[in-house]
Amino acid sequence: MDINVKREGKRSVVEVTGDIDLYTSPKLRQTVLELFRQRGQETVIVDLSGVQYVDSSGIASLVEGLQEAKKIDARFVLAGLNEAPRHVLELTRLLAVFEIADSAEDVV
Amino acid sequence: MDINVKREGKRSVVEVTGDIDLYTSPKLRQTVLELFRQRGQETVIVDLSGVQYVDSSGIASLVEGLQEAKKIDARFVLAGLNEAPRHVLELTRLLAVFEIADSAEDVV
Amino acid sequence: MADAIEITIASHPRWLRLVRQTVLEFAREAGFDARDGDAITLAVGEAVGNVIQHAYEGRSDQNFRLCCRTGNGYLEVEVRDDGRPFDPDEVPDLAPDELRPGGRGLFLIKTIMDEIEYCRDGDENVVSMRKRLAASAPK
Amino acid sequence: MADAIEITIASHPRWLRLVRQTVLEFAREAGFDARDGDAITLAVGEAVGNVIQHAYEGRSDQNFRLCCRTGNGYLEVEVRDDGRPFDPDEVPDLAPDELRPGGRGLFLIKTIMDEIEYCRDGDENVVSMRKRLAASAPK
Ligand SMILES: Nc1ncnc2c1ncn2[C@@H]1O[C@H](COP(=O)(O)OP(=O)(O)O)[C@@H](O)[C@H]1O
Ligand SMILES: Nc1ncnc2c1ncn2[C@@H]1O[C@H](COP(=O)(O)OP(=O)(O)O)[C@@H](O)[C@H]1O
Repeated sequence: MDINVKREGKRSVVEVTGDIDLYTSPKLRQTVLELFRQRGQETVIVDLSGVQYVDSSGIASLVEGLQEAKKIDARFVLAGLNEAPRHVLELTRLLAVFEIADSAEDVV
Repeated sequence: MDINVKREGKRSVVEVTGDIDLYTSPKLRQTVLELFRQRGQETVIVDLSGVQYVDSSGIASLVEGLQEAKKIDARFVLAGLNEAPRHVLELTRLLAVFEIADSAEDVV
Repeated sequence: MADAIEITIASHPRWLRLVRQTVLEFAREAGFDARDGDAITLAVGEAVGNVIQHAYEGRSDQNFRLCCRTGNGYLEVEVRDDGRPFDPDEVPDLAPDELRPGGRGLFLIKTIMDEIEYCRDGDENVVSMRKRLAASAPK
Repeated sequence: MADAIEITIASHPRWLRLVRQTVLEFAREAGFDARDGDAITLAVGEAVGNVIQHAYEGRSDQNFRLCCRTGNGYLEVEVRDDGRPFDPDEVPDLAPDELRPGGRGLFLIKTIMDEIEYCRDGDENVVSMRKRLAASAPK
């Protein structure tokens, strides 16, 4: 899994490529929490268009991101969901819990 | 592996999709030999643009196609070689032995 | 046709992807479509992740065994480890959509597979999971 | 880091793709680039194909074992079967570009891998293949 962060002022896009699993999710978790905690970002968009697999530890990292955002009144968005990641969010009934966007550019 | 044959008069394009290995190559072999022997084709083009893997049994089937073509003075062309199949033909020094085309449409 | 593969792997999360690719290919060859194959792969990935994280408590130098079998219209996957014993009945059922990070692995396995069973075999923990092939997609 | 996987599979050619995907993922995780990973996969596919075709003479109900190991800068793959014994020295070296269908499997294995060794271990045939990681691509 690779992560590429694009920061513009108070808004960041976290582009993820590859599988998000027990091996790789700690890096995603750390990236997102750092953006909220150390960088004071008001909006973090996780662009998942390059991701075909998310397991429960990946879900856990995304939930932590959302929890952190709620705590500091920031915004946390998942963009570009492919079929398998969308399916996991459906199965865990979290699709309605997250803010979802078709693509990172769609988030205004 | 899937095979789709497009026949136009005395010329056929054999479109292959998937891996050509010990499991699947007998079907390719049979298709090609039948086009020469039963269908009297004068040109058979094997379109490999949908193929990412060819093993030595696949090479064997292609060599049999070429041998049959030579025997009856017909033409046998490999088109649309991806990197891995090209590499196998290089390793076995057969790239110069076959007639190679960028794509099936390029064969005139 | 009954057919089986068995694989022994080090308990390092770097091999999770290999486990998934092997299971996905097995499921597809057993006749499951892409969507079911992905779901089965997820369930097995969760079971293996639990072995690494919980049974072996994160130690990456242990081994676990994965066995995939397919027969008349079903797929069976067994994961065996010799780590800490585990009783799934002691794990509370939590709503998956509650806002807490962990605790969705077992839920996903149960949701995806038709049957799941935990047992102890000598010094080994055994998780067995089964999924039936939909009548429409035999191979 | 030394790491290993071992896999037991039925000698049916339907599982060749699964073998390849497992080996490719192992090689990539061991640090080989895509091109080397594909070549290693081809070599192992040839060795396994020979086991199915020649050691087991096409019988698809037997089993063979595949073991992949990676350590400091190398990858090792071992294929074990309990079929017909085999001495590679009895196989004539043929030019690969000669116009005959078969006989390129061993050539490909030798060309791709740095070392290849055949031996008999009890009732088993063992093929061991090794490839060194180029100094430029450690992981
Ligand atoms: N194979 C296992 N061995 C030991 N404990 C396990 C195993 N699988 C699950 N558990 C226990 O059950 C709990 C719930 O597991 P799970 O639903 O997968 O969520 P998570 O792994 O995120 O905690 C784990 O926290 C762990 O305590
Ligand atoms: N594992 C094996 N067991 C028994 N015989 C083998 C084995 N591998 C190769 N051979 C013998 O060596 C010959 C050459 O093998 P190879 O170069 O792979 O070409 P091919 O399999 O196309 O004949 C085979 O025809 C077979 O007789």
